[in-house]
Amino acid sequence: AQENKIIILATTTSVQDTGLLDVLLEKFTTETGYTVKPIAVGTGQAIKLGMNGEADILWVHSPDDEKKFVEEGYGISRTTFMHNDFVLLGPANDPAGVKTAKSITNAFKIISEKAVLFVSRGDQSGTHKKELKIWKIAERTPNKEKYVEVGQGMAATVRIADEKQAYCLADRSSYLSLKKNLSLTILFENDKNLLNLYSLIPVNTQKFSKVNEKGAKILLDFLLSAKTKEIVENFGREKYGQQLFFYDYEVKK
Amino acid sequence: MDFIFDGIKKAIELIFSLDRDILDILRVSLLVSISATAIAVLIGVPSGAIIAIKKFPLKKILISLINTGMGLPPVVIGLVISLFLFRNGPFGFLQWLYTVKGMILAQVIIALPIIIGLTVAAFQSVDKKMYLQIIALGANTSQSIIILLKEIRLSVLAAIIAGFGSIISEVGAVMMVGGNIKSQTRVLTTAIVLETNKGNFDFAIAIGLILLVMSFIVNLTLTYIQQKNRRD
Amino acid sequence: MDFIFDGIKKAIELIFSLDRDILDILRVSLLVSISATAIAVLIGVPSGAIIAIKKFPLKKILISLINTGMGLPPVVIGLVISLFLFRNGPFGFLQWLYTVKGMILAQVIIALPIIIGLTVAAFQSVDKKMYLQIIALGANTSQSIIILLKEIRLSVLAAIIAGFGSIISEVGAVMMVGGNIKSQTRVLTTAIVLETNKGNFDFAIAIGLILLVMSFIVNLTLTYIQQKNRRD
Amino acid sequence: MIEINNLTLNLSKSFCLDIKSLHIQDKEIFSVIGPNGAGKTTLLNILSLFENPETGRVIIFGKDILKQNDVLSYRRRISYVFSRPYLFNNTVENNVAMPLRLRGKNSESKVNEMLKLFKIEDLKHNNALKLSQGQMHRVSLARAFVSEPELVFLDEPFLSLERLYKEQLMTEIRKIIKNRGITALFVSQDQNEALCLSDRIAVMKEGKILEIGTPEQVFTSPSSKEAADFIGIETVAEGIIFKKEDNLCSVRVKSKVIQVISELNVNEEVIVLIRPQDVVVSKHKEKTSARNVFKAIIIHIESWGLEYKVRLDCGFDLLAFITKQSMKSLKLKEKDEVFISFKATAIHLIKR
Amino acid sequence: MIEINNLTLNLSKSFCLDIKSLHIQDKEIFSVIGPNGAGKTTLLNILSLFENPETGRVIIFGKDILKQNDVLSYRRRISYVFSRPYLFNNTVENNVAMPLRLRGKNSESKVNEMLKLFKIEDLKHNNALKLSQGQMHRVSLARAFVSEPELVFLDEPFLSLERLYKEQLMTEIRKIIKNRGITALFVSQDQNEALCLSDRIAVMKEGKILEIGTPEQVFTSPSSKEAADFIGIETVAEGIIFKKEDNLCSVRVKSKVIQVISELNVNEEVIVLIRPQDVVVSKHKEKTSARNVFKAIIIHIESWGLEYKVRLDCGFDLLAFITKQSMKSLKLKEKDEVFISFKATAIHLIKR
Ligand SMILES: Nc1ncnc2c1ncn2[C@@H]1O[C@H](COP(=O)(O)OP(=O)(O)OP(=O)(O)O)[C@@H](O)[C@H]1O
Ligand SMILES: Nc1ncnc2c1ncn2[C@@H]1O[C@H](COP(=O)(O)OP(=O)(O)OP(=O)(O)O)[C@@H](O)[C@H]1O
Ligand SMILES: [Mg+2]
Ligand SMILES: [Mg+2]
Repeated sequence: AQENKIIILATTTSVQDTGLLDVLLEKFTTETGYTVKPIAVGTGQAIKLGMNGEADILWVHSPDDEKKFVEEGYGISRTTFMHNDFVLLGPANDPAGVKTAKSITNAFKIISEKAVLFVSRGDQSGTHKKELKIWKIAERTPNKEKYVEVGQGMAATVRIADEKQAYCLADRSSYLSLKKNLSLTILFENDKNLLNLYSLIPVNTQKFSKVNEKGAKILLDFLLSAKTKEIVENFGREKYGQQLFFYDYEVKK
Repeated sequence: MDFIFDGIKKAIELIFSLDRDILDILRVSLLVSISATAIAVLIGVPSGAIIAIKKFPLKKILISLINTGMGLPPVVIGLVISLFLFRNGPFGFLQWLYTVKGMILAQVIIALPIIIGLTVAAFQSVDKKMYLQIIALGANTSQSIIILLKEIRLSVLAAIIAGFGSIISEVGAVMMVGGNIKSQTRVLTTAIVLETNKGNFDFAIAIGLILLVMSFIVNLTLTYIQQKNRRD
Repeated sequence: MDFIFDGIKKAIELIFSLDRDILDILRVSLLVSISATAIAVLIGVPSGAIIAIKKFPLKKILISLINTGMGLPPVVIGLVISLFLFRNGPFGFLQWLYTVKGMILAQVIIALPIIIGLTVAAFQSVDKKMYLQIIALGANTSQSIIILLKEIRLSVLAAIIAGFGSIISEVGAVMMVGGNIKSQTRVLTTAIVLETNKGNFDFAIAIGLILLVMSFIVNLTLTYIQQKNRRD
Repeated sequence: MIEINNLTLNLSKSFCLDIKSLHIQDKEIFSVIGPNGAGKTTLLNILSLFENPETGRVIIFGKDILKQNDVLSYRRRISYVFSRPYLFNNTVENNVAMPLRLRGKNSESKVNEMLKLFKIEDLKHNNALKLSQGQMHRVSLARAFVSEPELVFLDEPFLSLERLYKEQLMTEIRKIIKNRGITALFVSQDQNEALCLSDRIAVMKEGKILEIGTPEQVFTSPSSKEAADFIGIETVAEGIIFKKEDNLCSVRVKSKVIQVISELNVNEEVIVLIRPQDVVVSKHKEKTSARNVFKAIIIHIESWGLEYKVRLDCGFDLLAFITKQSMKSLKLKEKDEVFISFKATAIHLIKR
Repeated sequence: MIEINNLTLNLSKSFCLDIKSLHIQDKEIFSVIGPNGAGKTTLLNILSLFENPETGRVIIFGKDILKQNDVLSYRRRISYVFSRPYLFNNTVENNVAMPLRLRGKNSESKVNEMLKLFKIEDLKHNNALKLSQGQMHRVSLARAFVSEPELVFLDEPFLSLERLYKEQLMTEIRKIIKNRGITALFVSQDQNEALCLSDRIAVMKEGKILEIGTPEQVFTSPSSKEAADFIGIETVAEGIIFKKEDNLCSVRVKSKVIQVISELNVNEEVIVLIRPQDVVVSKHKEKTSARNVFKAIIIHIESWGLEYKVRLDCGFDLLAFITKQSMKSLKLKEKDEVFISFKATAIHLIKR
């Protein structure tokens, strides 16, 4: 049988929107001759594609879902290989006063108490899951009247928060790329609960015979290599003046 | 395949559960699509009639532009309308962004070229001699449009049906201008996108089915009006 | 507002830069939209004509269903087609998912109800007596369709223009079925969504403008064919 | 009422309308007759502003209609019956009421009057598109007269009507037009229709007007062979019915009395038509069933196609066609005194 | 060729077509005449399968057309000229060629032949929608005959044609139909057209057939007053031209010779039409310009509306209308011997 040269990568829009994916995949294709079809969709949808055997490998950022996915046998392994972080955005005048919060959980508590507008993605994405988790840790429920669930991607959510002069949680890379048209600023950052971890999960061939196991392995190897590390660590410096993603995987020499 | 059967099951469940969320979505959808269709028809049909009837320079170019408007990507319309309605945009003071009003505006703009373009074609298809007969009887412009409308009801209703179809199925612009805000501006199409993104394919199909049933009822009514008393 | 001027500037830059990415997008867009329109016309116009001409039971219901099809949300179509084309789905063996073929299929399905529905209306608007004259002259069904087509070219072209418009502007289904893969299945509309998501509004508008220009050229041609030799 | 001067319109390589001068009086019934493609319909289209002439002036209601702005109010003063009228997908009644509704002055009684006149009362509630040809034409005539226009253009209005009704209708329409003081421009290829209806007639061919005159002038002495060929020739005289017994009318024509079978009433003014074919010329007065026998003087003899056309004076001008053989055997020559006879049943009377 | 039995169709409250029996022979020219709304067009619509009757059998080409499946090949053997024909947005030439193209056998020469016959060669390249009424009608006639149908249905085909051409065309069409062996069903409200064209005539009114017969039968002895009123009455006799001098033809009718002005040629078979109005009855033979004087016996006298209808035998059957006054003064009664005369120019000949 002919070797399947096509790899389906199910990923999330946030990975695609920064442009990192394009850079990596171009390199991958020229090196290996494999064609990758990156399907950038919502986190939930990406995982669903994996659960149906419609993707060969996942690149997502929703740790709880990922663990469940691997536990249930849909994924072979889960490798958390890079991260960036989330930031809390809000109006520059910070009506709730979260700038001085001690932690992100504290900031969320303040938001809930001061009953300021908060815009949530509300789409079961990695970011949304993260937000829900923080609410949980903070032991608060958002103020119903002031909680706006938009059910859209990061860019739209930030945009709406900006228009409504509301608070919202966003990943840093999205914020940086949208920053030029925004009046919102970062009001809180750098908390351990704000880490945004990206993992790679090859889909289990045992469950789905049509999965391109070999291709997935090659792509996984490529993404977990020194070359990738270098690209990731340099990505975005030119455009945004800072590093967007931090590579965590210990590359073997 | 199973998704489709699951979808049907879920759709029935959803409707009979009288889930508040679903009811909200249905309410907003009906409000937006019916108002937008009504406004687009009230503006589009008379304009189309006048463009078809009157002679003026650059008429063909204008018709081409309108026809091009049928191919305006909703996302672009959504984007441009948003730019105008942004708080700092020229019409920010209206405070229409992320409201039902803004969504209706977007839908009207999307449906207008379709309704105008097809109405122009409908009026232009009228036998010239029928038109001459009408004005020979002493009709002024608006009277002749009304008389012609009765005679070509069939094609004008087709234009309206197509306009309604584009409105009810459109997602890009309402998503952008409305914001898909739960209980406020979430409509059937944006809910479908959301559920799809969440990976809830069966749920997405269920909402799709609800949309189709709603649109089928509207269309059945329009189609019966259209096909009634056909000239044959 | 500035976005719009920036968009225009950027659009001009983009086109003259002959950027590979943009050229790829243009190529795929043209390929998909023109093939889809052609296929939808070849299937839709004859079917519409036959539905309009023939008498059969439940004709009104069928027409209502077709009209409802004009309001099929592209996302639902995209989703359902994806479910069918998934490699584990019933038509997975075709390997059409995330390919241009799949996108054309989706577009054809979206445009068909519009083209069929409007063609039915166009043929039904024909004066019954003209049709009787044609068959009195000895035309068989396909001959009479061809003769009628010439006589009602104007409204059938309006149907085609509307179909093309829905195809060129559609994003939900191509996004889902095509996957918006760079250089392969990325088209103008999906690129606009991507750029909007990236916050590059000017870029999004620039691509939108390119799309409009392309669609204007196609429409100008179609409109001139439509308006040429009008019966007046 | 209508003054047309130097009107030209080039419609195609082969056809150019070119009317030097045509003046129609107020309250006149004017007919334009001519063969197919003569330009009759084109003329009406220009007068109702559906066609734009290249040059020319057309003065109607005192204004140059080609230059006026208020086309609507002009159109509301006229009615134009197309040769192929369009009816609307509605009842006959509503079709007829349409011009009134458009002018914002509906009147059921006027509509009913028209329905009656055109014998379509019974079809009142029928769909106008489901009528026979002739019925449709009646609806369109009713629709044209209901709005009480000042000026009507009629393009072949009687074409699809049955003969008997047509003859009756022409008299009725003439009456309406005259009573209401309407000016009418009537177009037909049928010279008999024109004769019955009109005060004056123009003969048109290939876009040009060949003849204009009263029916008498046009029918008895057409100035061109073309016109004569088209119209045929008859004796046309004016008279009045002064006595009537059992439908045998005595009609005074100038100094003579002729007897005619007719249903018209005493004291009606009439046009008397006598076909030259029906006039018998003899040398002596004889006893026949022909009730009209007069002494006459031959004024002029002229070869006319297969026969001779003999112009006689028998108190009024009269034409007779006589075969060459008869001519020879009777040895007729100009200034001869002869007897002419024609039957009371062979004469056609038209009410004025 | 056509056998219609018990055909009924209820079109509206006020109209129901009801034809008990109508048989049309192969190669016959059959006319249906009748007033507006008689159901003439409806009959043709049923025969061309555009209208579905409620009951009845219609056998054409040996099959019951109401039950056959192959409608297309039936339609390709017939031609139907609508009273309001539709032309297509194309040249006259292409319009005429259409039936041939549809049958896959285009022939330029056939098209040209038709264009010539209907005098529209000059309009060949004109757009058919930019023609005058009469020109359009000619195109539709050309289009009907070009495909060499076996059966033609003609609905008022001569309506908008100018008189002179119409008369000429009727003779031509009769010739074509007879030469090609076509069966023709012709519909008109004009009894003269029917008379000139047809072998047999049916008179229709209110959906029913009142009379069927040869022109002689129908025109001379209609069996109902209704039919008679509609058609008018004439003497119709068959004859043959056996001599011709200078257009004065001698026509033998039974044992008699009558003299007629006509352009027809020697040896042609003709129908002789004499209007009862034109026949002069006198007690003695007299010298007049009337060339036809015969001794006759009065067979029957009958009051006929305003006059008397007198049936005479002068070698052939002849009708005369005589005023009541003449009747009195001449003291006519049945079996009287009289002289009748009519002018050579007052007779109409139709070629068979
Ligand atoms: N729209 C047009 N474009 C070009 N030529 C035309 C147009 N309409 C009419 N004609 C030509 O002009 C001439 C006059 O046409 P018109 O209709 O005035 O004739 P008409 O006298 O009314 O004849 P008919 O008795 O047949 O109705 C004809 O030769 C016709 O072919
Ligand atoms: N589609 C229809 N539905 C209902 N009634 C109809 C329809 N078509 C015709 N009629 C009626 O049937 C009768 C016969 O119509 P038809 O057209 O056969 O008459 P016709 O003899 O051809 O008359 P004309 O000489 O006026 O053309 C008329 O009274 C007419 O009103
Ligand atoms: Mg005309
Ligand atoms: Mg008829």
